Amino acid sequence: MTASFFIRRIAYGLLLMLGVVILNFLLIRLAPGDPAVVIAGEMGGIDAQMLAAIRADYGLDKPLPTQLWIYLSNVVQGNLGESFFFNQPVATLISARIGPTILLVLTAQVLSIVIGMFLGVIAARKPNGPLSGFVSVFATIGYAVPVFWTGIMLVILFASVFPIFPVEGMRSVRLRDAGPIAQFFDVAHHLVLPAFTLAIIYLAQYARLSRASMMDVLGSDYIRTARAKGATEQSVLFKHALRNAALPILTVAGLQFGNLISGALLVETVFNWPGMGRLAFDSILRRNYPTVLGVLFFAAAMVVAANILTDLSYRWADPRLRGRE
Amino acid sequence: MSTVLDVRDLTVRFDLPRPSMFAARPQLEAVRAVSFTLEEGRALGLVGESGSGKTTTAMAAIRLTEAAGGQVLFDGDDLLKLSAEQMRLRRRDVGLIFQDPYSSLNPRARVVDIVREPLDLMDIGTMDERMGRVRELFTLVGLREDQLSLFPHQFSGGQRQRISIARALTTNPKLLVCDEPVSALDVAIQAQILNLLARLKQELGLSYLFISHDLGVVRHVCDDVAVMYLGQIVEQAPVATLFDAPRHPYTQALLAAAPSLKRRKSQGYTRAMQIKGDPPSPINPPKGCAFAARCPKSRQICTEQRPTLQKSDNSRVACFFPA
Amino acid sequence: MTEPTVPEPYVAESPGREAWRMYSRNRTALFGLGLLFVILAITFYGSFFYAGDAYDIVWAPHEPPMVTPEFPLGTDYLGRDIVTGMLKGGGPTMAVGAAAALITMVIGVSLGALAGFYGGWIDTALMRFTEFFQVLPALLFAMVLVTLFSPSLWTIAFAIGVVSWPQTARLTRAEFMKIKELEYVTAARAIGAKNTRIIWKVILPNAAPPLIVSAALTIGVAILFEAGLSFLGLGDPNVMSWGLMIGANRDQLLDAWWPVTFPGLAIFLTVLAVSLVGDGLNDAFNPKLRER
Amino acid sequence: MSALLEIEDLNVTFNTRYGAVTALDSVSLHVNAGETLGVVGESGCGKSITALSVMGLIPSPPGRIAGGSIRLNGEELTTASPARMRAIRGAEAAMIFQEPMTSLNPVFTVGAQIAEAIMLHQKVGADQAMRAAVALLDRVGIPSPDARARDYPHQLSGGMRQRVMIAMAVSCRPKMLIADEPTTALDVTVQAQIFDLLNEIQRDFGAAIVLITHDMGAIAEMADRVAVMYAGRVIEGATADDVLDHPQHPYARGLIDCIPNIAKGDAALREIPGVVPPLHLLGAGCAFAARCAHANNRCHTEKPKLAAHGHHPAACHAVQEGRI
Repeated sequence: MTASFFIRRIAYGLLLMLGVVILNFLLIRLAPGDPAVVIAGEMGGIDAQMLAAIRADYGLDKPLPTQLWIYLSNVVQGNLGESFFFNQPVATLISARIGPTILLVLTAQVLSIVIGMFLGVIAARKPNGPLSGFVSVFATIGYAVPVFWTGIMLVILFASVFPIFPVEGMRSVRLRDAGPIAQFFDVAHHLVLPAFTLAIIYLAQYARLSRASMMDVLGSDYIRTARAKGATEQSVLFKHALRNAALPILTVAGLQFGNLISGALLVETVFNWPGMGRLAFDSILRRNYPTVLGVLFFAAAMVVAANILTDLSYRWADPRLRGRE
Repeated sequence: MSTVLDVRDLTVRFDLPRPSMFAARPQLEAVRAVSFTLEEGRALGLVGESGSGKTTTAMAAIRLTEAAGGQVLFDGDDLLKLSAEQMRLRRRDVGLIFQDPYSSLNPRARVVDIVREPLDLMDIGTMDERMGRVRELFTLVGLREDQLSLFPHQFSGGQRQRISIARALTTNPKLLVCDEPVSALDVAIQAQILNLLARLKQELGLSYLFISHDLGVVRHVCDDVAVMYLGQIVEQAPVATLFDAPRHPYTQALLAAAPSLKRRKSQGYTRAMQIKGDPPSPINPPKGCAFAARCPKSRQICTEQRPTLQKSDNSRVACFFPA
Repeated sequence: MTEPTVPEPYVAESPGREAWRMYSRNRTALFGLGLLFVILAITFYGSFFYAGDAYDIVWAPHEPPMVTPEFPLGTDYLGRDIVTGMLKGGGPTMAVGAAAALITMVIGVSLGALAGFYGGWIDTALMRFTEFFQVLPALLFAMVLVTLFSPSLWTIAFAIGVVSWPQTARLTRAEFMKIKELEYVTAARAIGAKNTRIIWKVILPNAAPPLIVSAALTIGVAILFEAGLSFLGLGDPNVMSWGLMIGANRDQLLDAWWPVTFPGLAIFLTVLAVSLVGDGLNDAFNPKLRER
Repeated sequence: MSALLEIEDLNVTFNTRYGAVTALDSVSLHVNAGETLGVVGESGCGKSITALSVMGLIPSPPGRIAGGSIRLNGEELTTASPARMRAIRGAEAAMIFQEPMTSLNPVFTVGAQIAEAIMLHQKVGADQAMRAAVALLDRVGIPSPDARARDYPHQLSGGMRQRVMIAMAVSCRPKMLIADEPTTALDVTVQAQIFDLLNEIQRDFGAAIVLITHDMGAIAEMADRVAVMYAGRVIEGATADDVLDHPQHPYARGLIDCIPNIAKGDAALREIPGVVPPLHLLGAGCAFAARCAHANNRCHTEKPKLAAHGHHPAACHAVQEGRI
């Protein structure tokens, strides 16, 4: 049952990705101006010969369906186009930068869920206590602060006032030839500020959400049943309530993943983190569309993968869903 | 005495989610070829446990649930064959009262508008006439005119049910469909509403299709009773006959299960008839009699063939071995 | 025989009035509303008093705040006055936010209502469409749209609307699906109401509270979006906005903290005000809290 | 012989937006070992609060036991430590609830939930507890208990779930079982099964049962003695036969006469006019006075005490003055 669910879920994911490719194609066609120029990128140093080559490559003289077909078959073969500025295939360009983005996004996700739920659960025990108040205030503030501005404030703070964390890049130049352990700690050291900046918004939201969800669960009939059979407070809280309270967090975490990637884009720009976000930013400034659309493609793929994982973990956590398709 | 409602072979199916991507969409037969008639001025009770299809039957009969087959003759027309607009206009002749007094009134509308709305929708009378009718109805169901402009949440459960009744009567319908009208109310309030319904039936000559799981309520309100089990009528009879001499084993079990003030623990009361288990799932109904698996009288034929309703005198029963 | 109701409120309090009564009891929510009015008043009237152009170079670059009385918040890397920028930049920021929220609500509520009310294949098709849009990281997609169609206030508002409607659609759909099962909807059908009437007059008013809350929060999100786009250099280059100020000055942020700090603070306070109002509305509409 | 459970002058208050309201007002009850006490009344009369007070499960805040005593087997519960209450709950006093659909934790198997109750009070291993759980499922009449123990609550019908709740409640052989409207959410044939099961359990385990219900019919079939509650007070208490055949308090009379009975037909039902007053609007007098045909000035100003006068104890001035 679950295996077939998994297969169907992946098939659906691939369908969504096909949609993204078609959307990319449509965006190029819909953009004002000559699609060949759009593909080449305005800063790509275009000449007539190059444009002609692009027209031939993408079949731009052929009817639209044929063009779509050519575009699709290119993508299926892993060809997302050429970045004329970097003089590299877009796929190569992105694959070099997707790792740091995944590292940043996953670290932020784990941080925000773990710390957020911890705060929320503790706050739920005393709905009118000081921690509950703090969680609400923190969540409201975390929601309202622009993520890039938090990053900038942290850069100012840690660059000049407390220079204990690096505010730029992912690795130190002087450790380029160091051993793997030193490198690991170096990356972790660089990761602190970007990951924290990104995590803080979601951390606040998860804290508030898990507080609400926990309070909801603590008022439910089966918690009363657990108490009626003499369960201890710890068991009530962490065994009976937590797993049920985590379900809405899981849902939201899945839905937020796209926003997390959006946030990563801004954070990477602020901290010069060498990921897809920086690439997208650089490419957009140079009007380098194939790269930008390639980033959109890969980012969408990450969201699709995250959604599949969310669905699977949800089915694991909630037995009520297991029998269903 | 003329027939108000004549339901023939009414069938309702619901689509269920597909078990896998390529499987056929399974269907649940909630109502299976149900037939009954309702005479003018009488109240027919549909009795059964949850999942027996009693509400679905009534809703399909007045086209609030889509029927998969059958006929519903009402005033010379087959309701199931009317166009959507014809059906909409016909709704003035059928009133409907719901179970839950808290969710059956739009919380964002004033009660005066709620009770007047049927006249607005059917475009009956002038605004003054409509308001006059609303005041008249308020008095009829025991509400006061100074409550007209209040919102539903400002009323108690019993009063809300009175508002529902007023709304159902606004367009002078011949037929009132009552879907468990008192089961959400406290017993003391139940009595108020049941007495009101009894009075209205007599004063206005209404016919009721009355759905309830409570045998006591049905005995009090209805003239005839149809007992439903798994989407079918298993027994139908005038109320006294059914309660005093039930013939279907399921009817007997229902009567044995219903608590009564006369059965006392102090007198060493033990239940005459105890049936086991839960009703079978309507998704895969058994081949034979639906009640066979729980029936103390079940024999081989009961699991192999489905009994049909057999008429005798003015009652019907679907059982191979009726009492 | 009539029942005396207890307690008997003979005054009919309409749901809207009741919501306001609940809202006005909530101090944080009132604070948010006040803050919002103050911000609106300052940006609206302030731009009259500060007649200058936010793009004008008026002083030496990187003048720190509280040094020269004419420039209480200092100047930026080109020597433009930050107060002027803040006053002139607020309007466009909020206008784009409001316009984008409007677009979001219109698309989201219509699609969600259709899907939730009709169900069946309409629902399936619309939800697939919604899921597709949710797969695209919103900011990235908005960036693509804005670059392809060249940045202006309108394209930005449009892009933000196009990328943020799915959540509203889901919420609307969920509300519609929940409400359409309630008995008062069946009651409306039973007295002969048509679908359009049921959608507009019965379900939508009852679904309104969460949608109003979501609209308030969407304005906040849209303002953050606009700021993010402007910060990335994708704002309307001809219109000063808070995000633009941060983006323009961020390369020099280690030399001068003030040109990036104050506009960010303004964005923060605006979004804070809007979301406090949203939270307040949420509590005001919540029947559970009403009984306390 | 002293009673198994004795509740004396119990007062429970709740903080609401109307200030502190009295949910229970000098409630006194007793339950003897092995008998069934029916507690009957309309919704909001304080039946469930009484039960939750005994179990120490009053949601606090906003609720609070403001006075009185609850003694189980002579042990005072209102002052017992939380650890002591945990040891009592599930072992000496157990409870089953109205909604079998929501009373079981959806993410654990029913076997695990019963086994947990066993392990909380008995020094047994997980395997042994699970075997005991399966035996209990068998005892409460669940077919193929081995397989059902591995099911999650949503896979069982309402009646099965209530059987699981009963199995869990009796897992440590409590002396007292509180059943709070255990069949309200169930169909009538299933309700009959559950009632019969409760009676069997009582015979086999010797437990005293407190059955909370709004259904006078259930009282007739199940209860040895009855306490009728109204607006947070016990207004009448006696054997089931006495109350059913000779109700004293006008409310109790009304409650019995307003029930449409399967055994009788056409007669118009007796109505009790009006509704139960909300607790924050209770005045100084009898809470039922406003709905009562026999109320006089004294009824509106002075609360009647539960005192024997005539047939059996009822809290009514009119009865005590011999006016009815």
